[in-house]
Amino acid sequence: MSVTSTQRMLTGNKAVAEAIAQEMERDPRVFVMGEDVGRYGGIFGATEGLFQRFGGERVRDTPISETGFIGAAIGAAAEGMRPIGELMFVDFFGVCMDQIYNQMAKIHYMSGGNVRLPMVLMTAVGGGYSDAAQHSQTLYATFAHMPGLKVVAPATPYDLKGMMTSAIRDDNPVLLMFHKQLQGLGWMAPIDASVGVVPEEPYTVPLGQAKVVREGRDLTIVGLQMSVHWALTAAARLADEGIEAEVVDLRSLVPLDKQTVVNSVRKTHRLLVVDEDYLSYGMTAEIAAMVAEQALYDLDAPIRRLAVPDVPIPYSHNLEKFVLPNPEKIYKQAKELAEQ
Amino acid sequence: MSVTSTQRMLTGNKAVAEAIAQEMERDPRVFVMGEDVGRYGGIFGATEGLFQRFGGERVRDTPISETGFIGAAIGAAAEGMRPIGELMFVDFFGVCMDQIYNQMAKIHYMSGGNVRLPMVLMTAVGGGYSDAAQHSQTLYATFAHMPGLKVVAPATPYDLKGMMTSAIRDDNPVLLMFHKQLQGLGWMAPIDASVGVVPEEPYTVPLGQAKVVREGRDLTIVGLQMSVHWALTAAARLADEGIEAEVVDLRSLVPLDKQTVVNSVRKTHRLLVVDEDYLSYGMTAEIAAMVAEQALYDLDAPIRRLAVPDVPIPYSHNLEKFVLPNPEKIYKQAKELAEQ
Amino acid sequence: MAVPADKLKWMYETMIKIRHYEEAMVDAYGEGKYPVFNIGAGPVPGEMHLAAGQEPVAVGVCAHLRPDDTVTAPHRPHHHAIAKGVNLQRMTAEIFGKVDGLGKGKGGHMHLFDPEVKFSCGGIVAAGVPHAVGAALASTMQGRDSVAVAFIGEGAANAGAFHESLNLAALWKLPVIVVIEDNAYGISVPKPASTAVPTNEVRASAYGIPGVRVAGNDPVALYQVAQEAVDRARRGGGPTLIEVETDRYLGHFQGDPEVYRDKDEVVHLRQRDAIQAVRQQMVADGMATEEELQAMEQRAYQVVEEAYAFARQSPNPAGESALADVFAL
Amino acid sequence: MAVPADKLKWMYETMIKIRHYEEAMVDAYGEGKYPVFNIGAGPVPGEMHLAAGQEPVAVGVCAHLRPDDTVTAPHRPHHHAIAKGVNLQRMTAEIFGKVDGLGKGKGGHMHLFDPEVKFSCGGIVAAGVPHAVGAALASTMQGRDSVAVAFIGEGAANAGAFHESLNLAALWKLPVIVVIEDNAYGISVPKPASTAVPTNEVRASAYGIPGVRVAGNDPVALYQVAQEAVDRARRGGGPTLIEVETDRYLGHFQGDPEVYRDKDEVVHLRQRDAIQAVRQQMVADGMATEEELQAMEQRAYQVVEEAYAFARQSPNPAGESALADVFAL
Ligand SMILES: Cc1ncc(C[n+]2csc(CCOP(=O)(O)OP(=O)(O)O)c2C)c(N)n1
Ligand SMILES: Cc1ncc(C[n+]2csc(CCOP(=O)(O)OP(=O)(O)O)c2C)c(N)n1
Ligand SMILES: [Mg+2]
Ligand SMILES: [Mg+2]
Repeated sequence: MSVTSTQRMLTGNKAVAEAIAQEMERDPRVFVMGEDVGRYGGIFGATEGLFQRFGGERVRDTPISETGFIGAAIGAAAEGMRPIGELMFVDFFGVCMDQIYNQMAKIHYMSGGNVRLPMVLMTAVGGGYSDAAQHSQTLYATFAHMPGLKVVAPATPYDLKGMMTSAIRDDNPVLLMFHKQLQGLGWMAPIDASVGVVPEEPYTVPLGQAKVVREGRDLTIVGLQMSVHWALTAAARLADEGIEAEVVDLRSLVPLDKQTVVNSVRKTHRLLVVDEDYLSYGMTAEIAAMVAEQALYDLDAPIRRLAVPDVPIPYSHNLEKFVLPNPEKIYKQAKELAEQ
Repeated sequence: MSVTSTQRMLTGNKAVAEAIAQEMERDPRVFVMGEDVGRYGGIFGATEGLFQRFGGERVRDTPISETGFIGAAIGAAAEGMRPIGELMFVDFFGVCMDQIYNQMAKIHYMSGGNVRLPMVLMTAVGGGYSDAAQHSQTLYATFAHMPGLKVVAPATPYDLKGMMTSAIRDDNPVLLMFHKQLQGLGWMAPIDASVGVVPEEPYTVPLGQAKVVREGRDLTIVGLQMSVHWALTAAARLADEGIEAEVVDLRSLVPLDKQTVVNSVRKTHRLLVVDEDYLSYGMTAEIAAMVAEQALYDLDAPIRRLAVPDVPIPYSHNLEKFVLPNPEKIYKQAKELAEQ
Repeated sequence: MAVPADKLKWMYETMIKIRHYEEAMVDAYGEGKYPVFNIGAGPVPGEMHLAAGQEPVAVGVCAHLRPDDTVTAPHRPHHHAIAKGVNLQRMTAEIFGKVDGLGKGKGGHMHLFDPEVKFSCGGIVAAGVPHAVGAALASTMQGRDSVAVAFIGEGAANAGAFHESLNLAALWKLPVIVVIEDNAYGISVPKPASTAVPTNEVRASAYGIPGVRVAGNDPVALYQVAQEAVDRARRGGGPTLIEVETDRYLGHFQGDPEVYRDKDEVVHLRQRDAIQAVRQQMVADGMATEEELQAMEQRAYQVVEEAYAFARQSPNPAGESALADVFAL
Repeated sequence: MAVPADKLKWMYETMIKIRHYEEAMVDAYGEGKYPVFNIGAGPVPGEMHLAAGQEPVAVGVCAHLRPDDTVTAPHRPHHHAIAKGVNLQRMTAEIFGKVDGLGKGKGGHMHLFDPEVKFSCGGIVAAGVPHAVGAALASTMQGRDSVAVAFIGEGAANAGAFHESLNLAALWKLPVIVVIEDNAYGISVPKPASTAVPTNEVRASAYGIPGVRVAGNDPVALYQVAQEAVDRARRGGGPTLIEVETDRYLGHFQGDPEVYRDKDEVVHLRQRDAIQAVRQQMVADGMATEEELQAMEQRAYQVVEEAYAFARQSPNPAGESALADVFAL
């Protein structure tokens, strides 16, 4: 993508906040609730500037009562509002999973479609900065496993804004995960991927479409959020050695765009799935199983999976590095796979 | 298995209760907490007779405070007790998942192995009797996805007793799921599989070993709890038509006995995975992916998965029947697969 | 006794309707389940939590509510639904799992949603309380004066969701009324074995809001207490916590062996049956003649019978329809 | 002032130790993180919640505790850990992510476990309260007289786990003391924006247990209140809820821009610094000479310095060791 100097660059967090601001401007039913979303602007900056612009009625700091305020968002959505709740870290889901999963995700179905819950739950995911076992998870598959929620995880500022806009306008509950490292915050290690071109005018990016972010013929690497960026780094190195990896950014876990993945595998005949979530019973398993069902005979080698090896995220830098995927590990797996 | 008249037959619930009683007898540190586990004997009979025998100190009815009492079990386990908590229906996990997942499952790891939590959380899973979206799930993969917990789901009275005994004696937190239909309760449709031979003396069945419950050469069917019994019914019908299905009862999700599954697939070259949990990002995906990694070239046909098709469990009999696997559906899939 | 005649008549007729509904459900639920009780069999499968005896709670509060006020109810929801004016035919069809049900047969008895009168309920203890808070928040943000009532059992007052919701409602001074139905048990567990205080209205002080206890399963006393609470909420005066002593005549669910209580207990409870008491009072006060009362009873019975008839004749949903309604299009 | 001299000296020395520990941590944490603050860099990466200013809470309570009493602490745990007697060298090594750490580098600053003195903490708000209840239950069932103390912030008193735990503790009359550290903020949210009542000790009445508020960040007043609570718990008299007004001198975590409070606020708070007040009091009362005090200070500093030195020299764990300790063998 060539970037001219007239294009506007935003960090991930500003892209999210801009989407929310524009939708709040456009639709008085949209409002935000969560811990420290007000004056603080959200621990991960997702509500930066909103309190100053819209005031405390529509940008509400809450008590540390996730069941209470996410449940309240559900109640408000059922009455015609379009709330956005923030669960500060996805790791806190366990104190409010009943509201997320038994209520938010199921009420539409249980009501036979009579009740709509147009709401967004946004939450921060991801590790890599030694925040340890209770603050570093992605838990992608935990939410994707249970039906009734759209679950999306954009990897670029452009997609963050566009998918947040889509999520707010969607009549279904959407869980939007933003990755801490992709928010472009002043206090995280700066990475290029956390800044990107974001048009000022509102736009939508559909929920449920994967994207080929790099074309290649030798193998397919499927990932989400950080693993896409790691894969791109690995792919650049592989290219130097003559191996052309195709990289697919899933963007959305539910709905899952199987076709884009299958098409890519049909072209490259080799598949590596990379995930920052736990390995077993996770996203890598679903993608691998789906391909083994739909494109088994197109495979020229066994599918490979690279993810956190079924341990809680450890604190120490060395330990965390050992368990998280990274470009180096992807490169190694991809190279072996391509040469298999 | 031939049953002589001298063998003792027990229902699933009595097998569980007997294991607990014998361990309470043997070890004063063992005690039980949960809603209605006292005089009532547990809604699914897992604590039948225990209150009468051991009294209210060791068989404690609790308030409807799952976070409170499961958290208290953790605190007590850390101080040398060996608590058994009951979460009445697995569907209620969302009100206490933080204690289950961020605490119970992770404390041993976060403490570098210095704190042990020898405790069991038992819970009822499964549908098929119109208890609808909030009382009919199995959620196998939800718990199996996140590291730090042993997750087991026995399918026979024999295994229920033996695996409960192992779970109580294990120094790790174990989530033991019993299936409502396999408890042999007076108020559920009676099924043969809910009654079985159970020796009176205490014995253990290891956690983490799958079992080939029927040998066959033409395809492998892998399942858990009810899906094993459905598969056996389907296998009998297939046998009438000359198709010999091998049926593998996983028994344990974590640790997962990959070898038994892979060995079976190496023998039969065809795999059907059946699950009463949701399809996507579930157990069927993990088994399929694992086989696609480890035994891809042994497969003579694409792997098939049969599970709840990503909808909440509906109430009405017709609807629930449509979404749950059953012997008929397994028969159909297996037959197609064998003839593929 | 300051209940206006039309209200009291409405309360009486509604209580009759509820009682008849629940008694008819005992029979309907029992169909096809015996001789050996099988919970999954018959025209009404699954769990069944009935509210016979608890009618006063529903009518004493709902007498003050408008269609635009919200009610969230727990797993034992029929009395609230009826008192809130839920479409009885579609509700019954839902309980029978039929296509004309409120949820096309997907929800069932514990999951009834009637957005027309802003009623919902659910199977997870205390989970409806935050929904009521959210409804009240929406009402406030939309500049309406609708209120929201969350009904829960006394067992639910020990769940974390109760605490979080009351704090939030009080903090934001929202028009919420939480009504605790103290029927003395949470399934088999008697209140003193679950609750550290004898009565739950004292818990209001943890949120700086008014808390009131209504004893004796008395719809008239509750009517007055609820009036004040609803008026305060509508005026912007914030939440109220009410605990009502009430009586569960039947098991926790149908099929409950009730090993945890004496059979005499219910016989005793039935002696203070509020329906009979209100009837006698109305006659004594000359508020209604025997004929009028019989006409009301007749009407109530008929509405219930029609609802059951409607439910029975409605078709079963086609299996494939299970796949629809996961997402709104 | 009824604090025995040896206790007051212990409190003073421990407060000095804590303060020095936290101030040294400001520096250690800052190493390698600037010029552009990078949370993941340096010898102490990740979030860092320091307790400078909150020393009185830890020492006022822990002065009454024995090694066999249990303490559960929240995400801001150093002061409690130090006051409870956690192995400071291994604690510091853990915070530096080293092999000699309490958790071999797996836990980190928010997840410190020292079973020797029954200390634990965790990163999920209010999650430690039920653990304290369980520890107290174990103590009771084992026929011991150990007590359990759960420390939480005032923000945590709005979490469901708080309510469920207090009800359970009160119901079972367990030896639990819940101590709320009211430092006026939950991250950026001031207490009046999160809590429907001005002070949380009133919430004790929701559980029928004693509730006491200690104002002014005063370790001596707290000492007395805690004494009563611990004695009651040991005697089998059940739980107590204590809220202590205290002061957070630093940001919520290191790197907090603190946009939500006036810079003057902390300057003002520091004027009532309890450490200085206790020191002056001891001198005024002739309880300790200047030399003695300096010796105590010296000792405290040295212990802290040794802990940091130990942590720094301890090796980093090998990457593969991440795979161990998921399950006990
Ligand atoms: C979170 C949760 N825990 C447990 C249950 C199981 N359960 C259903 S009803 C009930 C008892 C409820 O008691 P109470 O609140 O007093 O209501 P009542 O049944 O007496 O009307 C229990 C424990 C549940 N549905 N949800
Ligand atoms: C369940 C949960 N929700 C939110 C958070 C994020 N969080 C960490 S500390 C904190 C504020 C805690 O405030 P308080 O209890 O007053 O303690 P303090 O930080 O003031 O010591 C929050 C919201 C968390 N860790 N856990
Ligand atoms: Mg009750
Ligand atoms: Mg605080």
